[in-house]
Amino acid sequence: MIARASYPLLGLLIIAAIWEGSIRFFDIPPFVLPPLGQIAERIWTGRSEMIAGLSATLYEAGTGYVIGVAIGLLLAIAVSLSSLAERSVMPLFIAINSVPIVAYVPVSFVAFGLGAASKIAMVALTVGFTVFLSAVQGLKSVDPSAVNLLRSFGAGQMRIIWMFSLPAAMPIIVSGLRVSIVRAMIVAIVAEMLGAYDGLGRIIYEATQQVDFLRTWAAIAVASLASLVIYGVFVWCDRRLVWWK
Amino acid sequence: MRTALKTITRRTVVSAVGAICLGAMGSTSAFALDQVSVRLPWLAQAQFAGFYVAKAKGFYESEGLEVTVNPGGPNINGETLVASGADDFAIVGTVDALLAGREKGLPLVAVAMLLQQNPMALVAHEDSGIRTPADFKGKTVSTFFTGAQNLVYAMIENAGLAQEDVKVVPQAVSMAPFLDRQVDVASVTVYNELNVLKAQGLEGIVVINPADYGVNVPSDAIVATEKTIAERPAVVQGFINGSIRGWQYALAHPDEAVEIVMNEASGLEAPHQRAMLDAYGKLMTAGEGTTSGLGVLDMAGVERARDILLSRGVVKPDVDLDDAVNAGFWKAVPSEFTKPQ
Amino acid sequence: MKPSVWLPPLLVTALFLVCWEIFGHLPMGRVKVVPPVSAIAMDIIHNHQLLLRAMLHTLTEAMVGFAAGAAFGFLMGVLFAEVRILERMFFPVFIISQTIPVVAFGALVVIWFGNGMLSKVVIAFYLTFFPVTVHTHRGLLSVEQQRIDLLRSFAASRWTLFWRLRLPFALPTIMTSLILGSSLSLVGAIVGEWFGDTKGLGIMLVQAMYVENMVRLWSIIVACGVIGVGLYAVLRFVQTRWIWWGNET
Amino acid sequence: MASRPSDRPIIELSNVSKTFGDGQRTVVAIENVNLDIQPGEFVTLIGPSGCGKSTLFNIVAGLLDAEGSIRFGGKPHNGCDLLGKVAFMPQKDLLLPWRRVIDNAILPLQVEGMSRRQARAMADELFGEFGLAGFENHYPHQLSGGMRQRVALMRTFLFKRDLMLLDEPFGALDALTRMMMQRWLLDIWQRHNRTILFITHDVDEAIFLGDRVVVMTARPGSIKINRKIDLGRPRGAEITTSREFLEIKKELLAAVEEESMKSFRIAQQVP
Repeated sequence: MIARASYPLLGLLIIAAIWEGSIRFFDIPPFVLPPLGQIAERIWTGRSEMIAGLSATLYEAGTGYVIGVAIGLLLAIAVSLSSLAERSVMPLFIAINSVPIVAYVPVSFVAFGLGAASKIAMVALTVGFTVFLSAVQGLKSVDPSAVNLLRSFGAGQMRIIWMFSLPAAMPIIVSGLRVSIVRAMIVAIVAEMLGAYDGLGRIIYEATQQVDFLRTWAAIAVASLASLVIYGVFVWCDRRLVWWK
Repeated sequence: MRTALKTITRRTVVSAVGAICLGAMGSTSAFALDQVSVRLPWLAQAQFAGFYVAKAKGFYESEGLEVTVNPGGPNINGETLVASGADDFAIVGTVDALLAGREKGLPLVAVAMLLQQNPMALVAHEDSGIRTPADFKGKTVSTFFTGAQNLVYAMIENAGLAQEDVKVVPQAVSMAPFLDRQVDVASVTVYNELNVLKAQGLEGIVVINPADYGVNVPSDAIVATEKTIAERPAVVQGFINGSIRGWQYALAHPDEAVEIVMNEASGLEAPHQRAMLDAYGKLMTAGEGTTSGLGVLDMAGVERARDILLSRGVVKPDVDLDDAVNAGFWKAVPSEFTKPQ
Repeated sequence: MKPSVWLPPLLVTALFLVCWEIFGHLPMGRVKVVPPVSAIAMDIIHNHQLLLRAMLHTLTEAMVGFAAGAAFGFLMGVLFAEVRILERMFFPVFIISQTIPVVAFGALVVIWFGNGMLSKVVIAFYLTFFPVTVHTHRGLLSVEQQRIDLLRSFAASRWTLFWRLRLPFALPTIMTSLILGSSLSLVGAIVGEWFGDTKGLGIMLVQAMYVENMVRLWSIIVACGVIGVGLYAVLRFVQTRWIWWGNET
Repeated sequence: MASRPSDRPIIELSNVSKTFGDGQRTVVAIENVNLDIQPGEFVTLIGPSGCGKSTLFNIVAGLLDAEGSIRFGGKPHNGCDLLGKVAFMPQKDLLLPWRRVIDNAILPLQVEGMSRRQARAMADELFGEFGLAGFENHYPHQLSGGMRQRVALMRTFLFKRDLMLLDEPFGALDALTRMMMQRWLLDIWQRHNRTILFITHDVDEAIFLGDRVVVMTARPGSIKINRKIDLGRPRGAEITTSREFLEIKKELLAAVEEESMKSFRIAQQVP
């Protein structure tokens, strides 16, 4: 375990060394690139604000994630029930999905206000589509002979999906879920930067505007640490979720 | 970083060439202009017409400068860019950003002040009965938490209310919460959001101006670094001369100015830009702007801003205004440029 | 093509637009979040030149960033697949890089990469390379050991092994990541324009937001969608035409 | 157990044909297949590869529609109503990797709506007989090929239907395992009194197992030979070297080879 962890640590150390080294070597002023120690210190002194911001962002990202996953999976199942339905709606969905999510953010503000709802909607939209597309792909790539076997047992479509297709598509769906996690955080933060009452994104925006560069860096560090931890937990769960691989 | 270094090298070469030409011909040469850049606090729009006009009309060129106008955006701030040397000048929206920047070690100095009155105002629906800050008690007020909140709190205090009496919430981007009456009082900039509300046909709104309630602070400072001021004072002077002259021209020829701005950016609507320019011009010519001239660094106004920030604990008591503000350049601007036409 | 192929999606899309139009005419609040399709269409027709220019600008940024990101992502994927120690050391760093909200680094990006095209390209690049790396890496390593052993029994060199076996096997997976990356590069270009620019869809988006022009916002969304669908269609065509074997492993 | 000609056939196919594709590119997979199977019979089906054996199976299993008449239990049927009436076992074991052995076996019972507990209780008794005692709670990837195949067979047996369709169930097994499995299958079949239609391309296997061997022609597939096997039961390994066995084998091999050559030649002509 120690040996396995030591390589990524070495990688991180190299990055940190480049960071600190370039500050000294190029004489970079702290408002361009602050030393890591100062960022850590700023996180600590601003911890109550950081925790409040983080919990607001986590709430938005988490709620949006859950809603998005539910909608994405349900839609994927509905679409995969009939090839006609799939052929009919896929082009439209792909068109809606190919609009960069940031383009919807202003609309979401006007529709849902500047509170959590607009961020939840944005996160749900991103996550929903990612999950939907990976689930459709996963459901499509299952072994048709196994579907036939279940049909020969007299199983209906819903039962086949529940008993076979969904578990069989799990590895692909899970990879969609994994990608969505980090994206949920980023979307929530970017949306907050454009307008919010709370959250890390709002801290980042305000600190940037008020030239409080350490506060900006601290909020960014907290955001990416948090996503990293959640991502790690998910990867850990993933090994248990798809245990038969 | 590389770009910054490159710029510095290029700049050195250019000024060296410039110096030689200057010596040879005794005047600024058209083909050896000093290259400088200015960073705006937002995207290109009529709010910055003066700079674009100065560039288009050759006012900078006649000062020996070739100016690049770099737009801002929702996620960058000019203070850092100027301090790092990526840009030479920036327009800084609020005095507290300037003072806060200095406190954080950014060597910024204000050399001119465009707005003699803060562009932020508060609006309320007429039927809400809210007329003055004293009526805010128990209401929800939304404002920009990028500095404007200090002015709102100052207004509340001046009205004899405690901070807890009013619910102040952040505001960004959209006036929808105000229109849908989720907030009772909202903040506007008189050159943009107020016009948006008017354009949407909203009638029956009350505009509450901070200046009418003892909160009268200037805004939109032109800043440069201490280094630029010390090493290239002529460039600073030239930039201010050109900019003020540009503004003078823009205010006198608003239609032409709007057209120049519209050429610089895509997706702008002329009527809105014209309204923006008109509103901005009024703030420029308010108070000292008319009596002393465009762009005046009214020290009394800066001190008022500092006092508000001090009382709110935003800046430390030892903040030194003399370091943060250098009025000398503006005073040297030819008076025919500063007089509003 | 047979009508059974294109008719259903056409009907569904038409139905969708009709519902939107009707919805757009319903009286809802003071600010019309969803204007009728017809109003959006009029705005697009009226401003088509403006939109086209912005689209071209944004598309160029996205494409350059995409190309750079795809190339870098592919190279890193190969490197990680071939050199285990690099994978172990730097793959986590790559993951970390993706958790950073790069939009927050406006000033840094401008200081490092200037005001021009480069800074937008860098953002598009930043968002693109990671999925390509992950998929390339995964695709290259997905080849069964038996196949590798077979080729090695023919005395294949590492290079032949890569070129004749691993790469062809990985291509479908890589293609999937390119489709993903193309839409991310578009996001990158749009967000990148917020770092001080005067042209492009990202700028128009912020401007429309600033003056609360909902119709214009939707016109820009449509324009973004057109680019997105176009990129998707091109890459899908490449995929079905030249990389027809297998799909995602 | 010999066939009982007095009973009604459990399934009767007359003039069953199946064509795939539409427009110009059509393939006739099987043409005018006539086949009756009596209750309790063990019928084996052999034919050259690509002759449409699997198509025929899918039709009988109800997975495909076809032209012609199919009577099941005396009543006319078209393909798809047969779903859930025939126990079908495809070539691959198709065990679900995320289900334990026992849960894989009871899959058809659960589909029928039986509770998991009840189904497990029913399956429990069979583990000894299927040589899987002690492996109830393993996952499929922990089993050998022969064991996986037995789980799949057990799953088919638990789906108690009058007719069982086995599609080359031992095709992927090594020769020794395969022989063990064949004898074991006969044993189980006799004890459970089921009707089996069994696809193979191994002539030995076909003769050893079947009451009757049906040989199909090259594509488009139809019935070439319908040969009754009058070897006594129970059959032991020694029977495969007996004179009667070898004679039948010679006859059937000739027929199968003729058809194989035909399909090979067809394939050679295609540019």
